[in-house]
Amino acid sequence: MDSATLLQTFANSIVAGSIYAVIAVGLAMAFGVMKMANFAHGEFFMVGAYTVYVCYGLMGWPFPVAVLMAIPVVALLGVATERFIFRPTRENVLAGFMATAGLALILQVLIGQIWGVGLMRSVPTPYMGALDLGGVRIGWQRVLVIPSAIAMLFALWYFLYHAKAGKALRACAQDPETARLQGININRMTMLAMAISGALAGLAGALMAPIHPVTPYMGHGIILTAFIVVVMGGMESIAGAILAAVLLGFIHTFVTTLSDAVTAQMVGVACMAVVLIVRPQGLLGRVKA
Amino acid sequence: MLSLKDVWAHYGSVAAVKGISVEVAEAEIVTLIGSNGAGKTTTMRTICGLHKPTKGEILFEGKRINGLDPEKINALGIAMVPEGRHVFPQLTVMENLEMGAYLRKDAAGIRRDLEEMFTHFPILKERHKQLAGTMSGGQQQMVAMARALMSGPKVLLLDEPSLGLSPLMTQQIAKIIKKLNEIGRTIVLVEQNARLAFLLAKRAYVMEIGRISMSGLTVDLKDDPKVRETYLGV
Amino acid sequence: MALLEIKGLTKRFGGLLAVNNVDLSIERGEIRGIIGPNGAGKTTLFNLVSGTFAPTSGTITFDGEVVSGKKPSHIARAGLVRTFQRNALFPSYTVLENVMLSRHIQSDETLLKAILGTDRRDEEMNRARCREILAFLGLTPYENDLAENLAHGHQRILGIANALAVEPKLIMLDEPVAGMNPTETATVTDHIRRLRDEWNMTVVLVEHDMRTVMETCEYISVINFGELLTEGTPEQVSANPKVIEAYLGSEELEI
Amino acid sequence: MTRTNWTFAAFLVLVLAGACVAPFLVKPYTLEILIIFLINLILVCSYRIPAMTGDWSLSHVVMMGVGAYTTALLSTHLDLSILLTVPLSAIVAGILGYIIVLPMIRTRGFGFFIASFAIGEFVRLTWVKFRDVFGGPRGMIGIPNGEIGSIDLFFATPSYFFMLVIAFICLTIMYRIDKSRIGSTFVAIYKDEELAEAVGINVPHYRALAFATGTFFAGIAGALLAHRLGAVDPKGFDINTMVYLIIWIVVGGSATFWGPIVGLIVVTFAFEWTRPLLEWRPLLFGGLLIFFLVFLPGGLESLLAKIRQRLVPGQNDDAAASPGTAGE
Repeated sequence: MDSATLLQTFANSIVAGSIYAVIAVGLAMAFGVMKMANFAHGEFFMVGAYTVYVCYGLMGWPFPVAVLMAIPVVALLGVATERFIFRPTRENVLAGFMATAGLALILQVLIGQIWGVGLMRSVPTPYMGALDLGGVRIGWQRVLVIPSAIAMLFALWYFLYHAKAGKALRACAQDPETARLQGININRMTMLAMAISGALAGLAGALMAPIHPVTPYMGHGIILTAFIVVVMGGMESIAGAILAAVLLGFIHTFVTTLSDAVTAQMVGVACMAVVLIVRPQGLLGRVKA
Repeated sequence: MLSLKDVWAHYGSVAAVKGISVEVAEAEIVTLIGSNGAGKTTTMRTICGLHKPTKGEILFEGKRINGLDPEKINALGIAMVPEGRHVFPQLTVMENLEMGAYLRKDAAGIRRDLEEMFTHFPILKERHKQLAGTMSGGQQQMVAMARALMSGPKVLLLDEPSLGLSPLMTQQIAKIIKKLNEIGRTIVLVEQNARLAFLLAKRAYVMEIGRISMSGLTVDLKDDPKVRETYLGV
Repeated sequence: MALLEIKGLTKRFGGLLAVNNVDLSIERGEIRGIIGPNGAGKTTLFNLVSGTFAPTSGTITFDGEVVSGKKPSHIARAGLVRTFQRNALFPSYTVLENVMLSRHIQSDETLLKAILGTDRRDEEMNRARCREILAFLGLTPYENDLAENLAHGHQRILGIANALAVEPKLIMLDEPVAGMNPTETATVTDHIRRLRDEWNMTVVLVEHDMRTVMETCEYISVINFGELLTEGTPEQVSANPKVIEAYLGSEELEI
Repeated sequence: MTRTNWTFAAFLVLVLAGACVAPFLVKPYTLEILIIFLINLILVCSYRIPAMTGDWSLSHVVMMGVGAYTTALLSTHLDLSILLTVPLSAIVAGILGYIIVLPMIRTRGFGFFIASFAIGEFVRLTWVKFRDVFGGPRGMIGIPNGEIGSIDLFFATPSYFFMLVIAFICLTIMYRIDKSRIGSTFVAIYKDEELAEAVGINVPHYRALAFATGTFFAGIAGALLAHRLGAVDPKGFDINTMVYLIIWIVVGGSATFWGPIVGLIVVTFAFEWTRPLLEWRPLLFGGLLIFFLVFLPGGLESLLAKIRQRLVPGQNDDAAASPGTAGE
């Protein structure tokens, strides 16, 4: 690998890692608060991308507005999922997870039937041109992903560590029963967690819409990646998810460059399997006493 | 102020509390003692709403509270320090205290109460940035008590505050409980350490396998051989 | 050599020393009580001996074999079987089926035998033995009832029956009379004594309820703060000021 | 024999008789569906074996694929007879199942589910990756339909009877396992793992055994499918197919041997009946999955049990070994 390719791959890894982080953090948060494992998280991402496709691609709104539109749309979807799937199956992680597999099917069909199946919906690139770093060229659209992801993660961190509701959310994740004793309403918290989780997935999808083929089935690849990241990081650990996302971003991108995409996927899956076997609680996860 | 009337509580088909009646007056410490498995903790969980009673009535300031969710009961003015403390381990001491005041909106009042907590528990001021999970058992007990007090409760429920603590730490916690009562707090204390409970409380209820076997003033119960028997079996 | 020999047993959870350097020696045919106040480390000790936890250090020798760090199923096969504090039973099976299931290691089963249907040849013998166990514990009238429909007291006795089905040399009972009324408690203590007297079993009783322990055991070990506080006969133990302090709190406590 | 046993035997004879005359009464298209149904029958019943211990996996369809690919390789390269490819594929799937479950055994419940997803994906991706051996993303074609003596299984009717015989044998064996001591041991592990360990049951060993037995039969289903379709490709064994397998089990329930079968029958009917809905169909089945998990977590069999209980008071239904109860 020559130095130009190395730099290029390095840059691509960071882009991939940022987007994985945003997706996985949402998944980890929902799991952390009330053990909500969302199989349709990839479809949430897809809905975010379609929001941009519809608002920006079809209706011609400004791109940033279209991206921001993904927040209420997918957050609402998250809230509905909590209310109608996760809450009735709260006692059982597996049942909720399987039920959201049903939700994934529903969303794929709905979106596919309304905006077309099988066609790759291409969203016109809003920001043309590329950033040139001594021979390494990264499209502005990709460059944009990095600060956006950092901004989102920072906003989430600020919310969790400085807002009262964010602290309550963490309290819920650590000890739901005791949280109730402090007057914290668990149902409201789980709803909030799913809203944030959805908003993050939606934003990630919205940002990726111009650089990723938009299809009803684009969630498939995402969900596997997201679970690999979350399991490697330690299911409930947000910091772990970010660390694992960056790691996997590098692994995926480098293996893809050196070999091919299938091998990259296999290596990713193998990494997750190794972590599950050697350290089932994940890289930054804690063992519960 | 708080009264339990013929309260029953079950786990599945097993009755853990079998029709107990308890009265708590304002500004007093009432203790519930008895050996492990007597139903003390279940009683506490039933009062604060974590466990729903199957029969009977729980009145707080004349209002029925049985069946309400714990967050509602907390809002009415009953705060609980659960058995085993249950601090939020990954939250700092300060954040734990903030969670205690979760439902309060009066910023000034919260600040005043926070200062009061720091005078009762000076160590918490010193360590307010530390993660609660990394503190010692006795310090965690203080965090849990201060957290409960931060909601400005009318009644404080303390479940086994001396559990697993060294005698020295137990004594320190006991002093704080006494002080809290002296400034007018109403406290329901569940203890396995009978001598500690007798020292603190004016009145006591002795529980045995889900029932109240004895009750009265602690000065009378203190030397009753029957109390000793429930504990030591001789 | 004693049947169960525990030396320097220590278990640390993070910074917490749950069990600290405990030595215990239990002879064949003994009924031994292990007591201590809530949170003293009894349950951890119990879980170490039964193999649920691996000790941080120290050894457990049972019947000449070092079993510390072995899996619970291995220890059960060696002849040391435990019961549970909770009502552990196989729900949606009858009482007799529960005991038959627990007799798993006494039965001869392979996948091939299962498919050919010859794995039930020893069934009649097993069934007869299980009925014997149920009769011994007075559960015969309920043998066809579903386990989860039994009264609490009977569920706890079924827990003992399930353990006996393994044909243990030593049975460790974890709070066998928890939540029982005095009549039921008396029945269970009677069963425990007969287990030793008639079936020559060694019994270890972990209890917080002093009365039961005092009435049933000849020798008692007291645990407090994860350490062995004292050992002795019921009279010695109940008169020991250190034990009284552990249970009732310190006399010197001043506020 | 008791009276219920006689009723059951009579019912079984009736079903078998029906199955024997069916190919002469139905349309060719329906016969094809019946053939696939028989294959799915083996698959859905095999899923229940590890589920008896509480292990729900997401790799079962991939293990079926292992059987299918083994058959594809054996019959195209070595030209082996269908009577050899089917058992050999089952053995390969069984052994591979035993190997992959060993690392997974450390996880339980949801962790097991996700771990099986990852390991299954790994196996599936090897087919995509190694083009020379497995044909890459387009898979392998030209798998013979098989012959027995001079009977060509290309024709639907003999193929149907062949599948019927294999399915009957497999279901009989699985039924016997279900009713055997080992079956009870599996369920004991699910009901109370801690107690099972305490009475001397080597839990990891039995979980691995259950898993490998399940993948063995999944391998048979895969081998039959490969012969019938004449082609295999990695997409056919992906997570989407897996979700349908889960729908069968969730709709039927998994507490008894019959639950998954009921689920398969009902969903197959629903699937054929809703054919006019075309691409909208997955929406319906997604909704069905959610509906059952939320409102009827024990599946249809729990409903039947409830009805039976109402009609015959005093009888107790089995506690459903459904995802609604399989905890961590």
